[in-house]
Amino acid sequence: MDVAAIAKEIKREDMLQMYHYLRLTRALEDRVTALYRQGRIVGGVYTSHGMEAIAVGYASALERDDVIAPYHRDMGAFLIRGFTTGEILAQYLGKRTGPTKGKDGNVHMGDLRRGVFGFVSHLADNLPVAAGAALAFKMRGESRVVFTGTGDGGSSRGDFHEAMNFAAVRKLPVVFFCNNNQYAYSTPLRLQMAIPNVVDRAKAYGIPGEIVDGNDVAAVYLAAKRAIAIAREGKGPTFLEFKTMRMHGHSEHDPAKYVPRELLEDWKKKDPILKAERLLGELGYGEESYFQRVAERVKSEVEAGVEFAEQSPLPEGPEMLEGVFADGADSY
Amino acid sequence: MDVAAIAKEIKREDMLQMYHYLRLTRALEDRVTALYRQGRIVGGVYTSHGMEAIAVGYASALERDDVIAPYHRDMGAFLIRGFTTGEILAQYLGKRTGPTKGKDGNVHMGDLRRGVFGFVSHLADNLPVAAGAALAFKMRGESRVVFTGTGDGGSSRGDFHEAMNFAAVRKLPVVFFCNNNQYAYSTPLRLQMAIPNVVDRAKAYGIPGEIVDGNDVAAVYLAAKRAIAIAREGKGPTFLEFKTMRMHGHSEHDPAKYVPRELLEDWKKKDPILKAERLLGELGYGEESYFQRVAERVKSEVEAGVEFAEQSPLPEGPEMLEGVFADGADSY
Amino acid sequence: MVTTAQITEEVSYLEAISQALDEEMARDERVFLMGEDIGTYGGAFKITEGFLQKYGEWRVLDTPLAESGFVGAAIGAAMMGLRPVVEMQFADFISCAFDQITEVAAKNHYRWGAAVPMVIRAPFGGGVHGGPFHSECPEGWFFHSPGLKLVAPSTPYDAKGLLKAAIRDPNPVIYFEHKFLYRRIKSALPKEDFIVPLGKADVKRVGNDISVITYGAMVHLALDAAQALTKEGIDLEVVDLRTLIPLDKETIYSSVRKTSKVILLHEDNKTGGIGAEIAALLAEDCFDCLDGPIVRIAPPDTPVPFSPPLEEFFLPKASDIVSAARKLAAY
Amino acid sequence: MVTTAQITEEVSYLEAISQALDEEMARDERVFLMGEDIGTYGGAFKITEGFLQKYGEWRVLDTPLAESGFVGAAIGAAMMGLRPVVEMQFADFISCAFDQITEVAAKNHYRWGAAVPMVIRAPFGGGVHGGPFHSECPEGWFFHSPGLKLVAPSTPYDAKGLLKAAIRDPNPVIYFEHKFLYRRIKSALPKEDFIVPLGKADVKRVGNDISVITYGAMVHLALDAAQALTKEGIDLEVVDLRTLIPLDKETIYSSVRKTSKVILLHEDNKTGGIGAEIAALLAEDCFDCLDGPIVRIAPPDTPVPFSPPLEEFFLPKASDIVSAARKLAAY
Ligand SMILES: Cc1ncc(C[n+]2csc(CCOP(=O)(O)OP(=O)(O)O)c2C)c(N)n1
Ligand SMILES: Cc1ncc(C[n+]2csc(CCOP(=O)(O)OP(=O)(O)O)c2C)c(N)n1
Ligand SMILES: [Mg+2]
Ligand SMILES: [Mg+2]
Repeated sequence: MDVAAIAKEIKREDMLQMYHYLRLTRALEDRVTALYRQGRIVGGVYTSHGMEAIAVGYASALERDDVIAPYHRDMGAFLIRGFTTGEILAQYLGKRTGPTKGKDGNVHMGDLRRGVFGFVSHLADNLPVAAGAALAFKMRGESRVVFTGTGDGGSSRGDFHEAMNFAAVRKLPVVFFCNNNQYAYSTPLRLQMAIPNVVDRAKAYGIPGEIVDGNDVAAVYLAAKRAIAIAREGKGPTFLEFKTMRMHGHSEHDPAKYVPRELLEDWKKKDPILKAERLLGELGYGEESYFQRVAERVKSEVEAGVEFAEQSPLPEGPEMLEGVFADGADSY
Repeated sequence: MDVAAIAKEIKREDMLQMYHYLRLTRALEDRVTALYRQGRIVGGVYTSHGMEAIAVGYASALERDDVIAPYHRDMGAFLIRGFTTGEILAQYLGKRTGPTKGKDGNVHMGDLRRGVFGFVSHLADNLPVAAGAALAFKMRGESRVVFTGTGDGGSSRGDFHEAMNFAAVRKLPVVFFCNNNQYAYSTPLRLQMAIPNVVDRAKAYGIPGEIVDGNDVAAVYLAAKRAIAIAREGKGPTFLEFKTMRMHGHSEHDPAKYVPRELLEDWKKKDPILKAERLLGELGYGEESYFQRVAERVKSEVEAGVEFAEQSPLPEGPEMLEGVFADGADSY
Repeated sequence: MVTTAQITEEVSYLEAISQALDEEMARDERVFLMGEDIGTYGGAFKITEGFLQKYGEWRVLDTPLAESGFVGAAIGAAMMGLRPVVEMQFADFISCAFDQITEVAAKNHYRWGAAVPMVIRAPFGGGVHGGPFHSECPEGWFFHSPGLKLVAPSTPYDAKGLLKAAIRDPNPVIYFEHKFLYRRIKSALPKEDFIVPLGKADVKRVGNDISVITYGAMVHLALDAAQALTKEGIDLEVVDLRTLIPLDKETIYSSVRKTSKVILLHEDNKTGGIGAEIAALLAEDCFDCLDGPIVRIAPPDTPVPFSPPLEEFFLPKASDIVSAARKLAAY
Repeated sequence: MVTTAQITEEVSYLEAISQALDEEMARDERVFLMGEDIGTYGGAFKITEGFLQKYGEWRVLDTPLAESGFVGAAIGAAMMGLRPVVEMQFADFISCAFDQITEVAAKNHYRWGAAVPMVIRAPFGGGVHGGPFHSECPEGWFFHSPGLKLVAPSTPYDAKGLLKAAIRDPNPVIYFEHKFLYRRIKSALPKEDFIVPLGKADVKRVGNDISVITYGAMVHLALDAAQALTKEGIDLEVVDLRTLIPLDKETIYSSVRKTSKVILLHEDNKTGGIGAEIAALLAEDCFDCLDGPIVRIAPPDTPVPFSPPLEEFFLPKASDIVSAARKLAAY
């Protein structure tokens, strides 16, 4: 896609804001990784390093009352929905001030008031749930949309199939994506599926599919916009395959020796932040000094978060007894 | 397909034998239905009425040491594998002489020694199991094949997805079929899937698919032969969609008022036995008097079965305690 | 039990369920139904007959054959403010949705605070020659899954009142309706709106000698046994749990404190069944008031067999309760 | 426990599991492994490290991310004469294969006579800050599913011997291996082939006053508590169930007949846990020999919380056993 077209289709402020969130995601996750290496994080760390453009792109394309049921490398989506760096770091540190109050860890956070569903470890489990949220919107005649997805690995699960099929039959306003980062933990695509592209799965449901450069935030944003528009018009789900590469190990303890180094070298050149900076330059929206300013801004945002999280109290033991049952039901 | 080609590709005795099994299936199931109406059957009755060509065709195309993991309207497969009418009727009457000794009912029978897996009610559950049997054959370098399937309804289940995908990735010697009889219980295809043909699901796994006239026993047989050959050559699974129509209710208690009468009238003309007789006539293999002789033969086979079953003892209560655990493991 | 003046004509257990659904759908437009064949066909047991015509295909949603998918969808819809009531065609198929129920629905509120107000209707139980896949009592699994509420009515009154309460509850509730009772029991119901609150057991027969603690179809077996034992002067108290989670310990304990002897009766397999939990609670909390061993009556640890003599042997019988009661009385 | 002269160097619980797999694969070519990331990566916990190189990609099969699919495939392969050992990456994900395990594997032999000789390895349990989805103890569900055998070793010796026995058993066996123990306990093992037969509990500490009946990681907690209580003159007997199904009632009963007092201890949620069943068995079969209430120590009915203070509060502690034992001793 050429720069002129992008200039026409994406507002300057949106482009700049996406760049901000790319940098913020990177800075936050890098900081989490550093804390992990220092042994200060409780539990595992799964990052979106090198894949930040996906969540940043799609979450930017949604309206405020649309709903996100994120997958496990969608940090950008939380940030865009207003989860602060402090809250998120508190979550990683098991603090009471995290979105789950210490009940759950890392990316397993959600908040109905901000329209983000809590991630469920069991991969693809949130896809039927997302379809159900879309069903509610359709039944009530609201023009809201749900965005959800899974990894290449998660696309092998039965719930993926049941969700996509149900959404297709009822033409629900939901967009499914796949973050195809070439690996499920250590398992390469060839041991996961016998198709060249995950998007081929969409044919089983009769829904449109599209392959998108997952490292190009503008491409992600525009593809998401198109799919969201289709959904909002009542024309049903779309499946977007975001091609990308997992640049870190599966989680931060994993050196990922099973990934060929050349593959990583190749993809390093396609880093989403580099790409975005190139694009911003071409659009005339910003250059090196601007990028530096953003880098500094997000750095201080992250450091403020670290301070907040570290100063936050841990929960007290008996708090774990609370909340098994609800007294009343909010909704979004 | 023209008659000359069929004459070349299907042996006369095979054609005649398939005709025999079509008639036997029909006669047996009609008798079960009659017994059901008289209140003499224990539990429900699901028939393959009008769809007999599918099981008869595919089971005839298999070799003796291939394995069948049938779906719930595959009576012909049991008969071809040597389940006698007596055993089968004993199963429907809950007798000790049925294949499950009264532990389970109706089509929920199986026998490892005869290479037929017991049907599991939970639809599509047997698909991963079938893939696993094929995995065993592949691992041991045996040239055996597994044949399994489900209904249009069952194709919506997650296990369908997981089984097909796994079999495709490992190029397992298994053939999957779908009996597309237009309805899952009362649910028409349009509420089950947003694709014109169930075979479109095969595209999600990268395996070849074919649409076959499920009421034409020769077509079923030849398609099955092709798919089996592919599997046996180590080239992996195939998906066959057998188009047909459920001519009775979902089970014999169901008047199926939700099915348009014209649809049934249309399909009645395509009855698999009529079709087979027309073909036999064209092939010069038999005519009316021969058909009558077969009808009489299968009738007496069925009546002998009824007598056997009725004279068989019911199990004694305490027998229900036996068999939860195995002492040793046979295999096929 | 029925304390109101306004009484309808006799209503079956099945009709009571149907009425509860109908009234809740009329009362609250957020309530909708999902499941296989519940629309045009009216459900395998005809509980939702006529609902499609009345409420339309978006409130009576025939789904593809995909239990995990539609239970998951119910969770999502519930979080968005709707009140889904999902039907399992048979309780047995709930295994296909197990992951969504235990990992998503049950843990959602605990993990991140979003309530999941939904009901799963599960027609369960044997005695209908359904065999291993159409007779199961799956409540034991979910009894051990924190975050779910479980209900299992034994009468039309409870069936109606508990379903309404379940629909109004902000949590995921599994509603076990016993297939054997559908058309076999009837009673008159109040005309006006009523609920039976979750978490309250009901003493279906007051007695002094032995407490039989049970639920579902077995309640009627216990009442039969109690009847039979009157001539022997053994006076059974029959406690119908009605709600399995949260368990009404108070009613259980006060019955046992009175009688000092207990029979735990259920149709679900014995090992790891709900009777085990109640025995454990009593053996810890009411140890001093027990005057005899805690007796469990439940089927052996096998699938539900198909053939009538096998199934009869499998299921608890009134005579089992009678002989256990005699022994306990003599203890 | 180890009675042989030939002893290896100290082996961790994790290495014991690894050895069992390796030896069984070498001994019996029908044995093969399936699971996510068990090949190239050697498994999330590195139990099968090096196996791919040694046995090739058809005996160490990396699967797609599809638990129901590969458990189902294991069932089919088992029926065809192979001996699959399936790895859940975490026991928590077993919910995704629940239907295949309970409806197909467990009921197959009962329904139509085909044995399903397979093992599912399930790394379970908390104490590792895994949170609600990486710390579960799912054994309670399967304890209530007739047709399955369940195993949960607490030592390297049992881990190795039970896994070998499980692989050689003609039934579906779920093997619960406790993540917390993987690298935390070591012991010397016999050099020659040995098994620990399924169905036999083991008295890990002989004592006279109170029986603590437990399994898995909690065995070590019980031993710690026993140690602490010696100075108070309270003598705990620690019974390690090792096999959960079939349950070794004989060993349980004979311990309780000796001590007359019981603590049931497990890490799985309290309500409907295995402790409930044992309490019920004792309250029925050993009622007369009980000299005090049957005490259960188990986590409350919540998911496993993530944050360290919350998880610590959730998990049973040695001090819980100590105080329960004191009370019981004084009873
Ligand atoms: C049902 C289930 N099985 C196993 C796991 C363990 N697990 C966590 S992430 C992962 C790999 C996921 O791969 P993919 O879906 O491609 O996402 P990626 O991590 O590559 O972004 C696995 C196997 C899980 N979370 N859920
Ligand atoms: C998992 C599961 N859910 C529900 C059912 C109940 N049920 C039995 S057959 C059937 C319809 C099956 O439709 P289809 O697969 O098209 O096969 P058909 O009966 O039309 O041949 C249903 C819903 C079941 N057996 N399994
Ligand atoms: Mg991936
Ligand atoms: Mg059909």
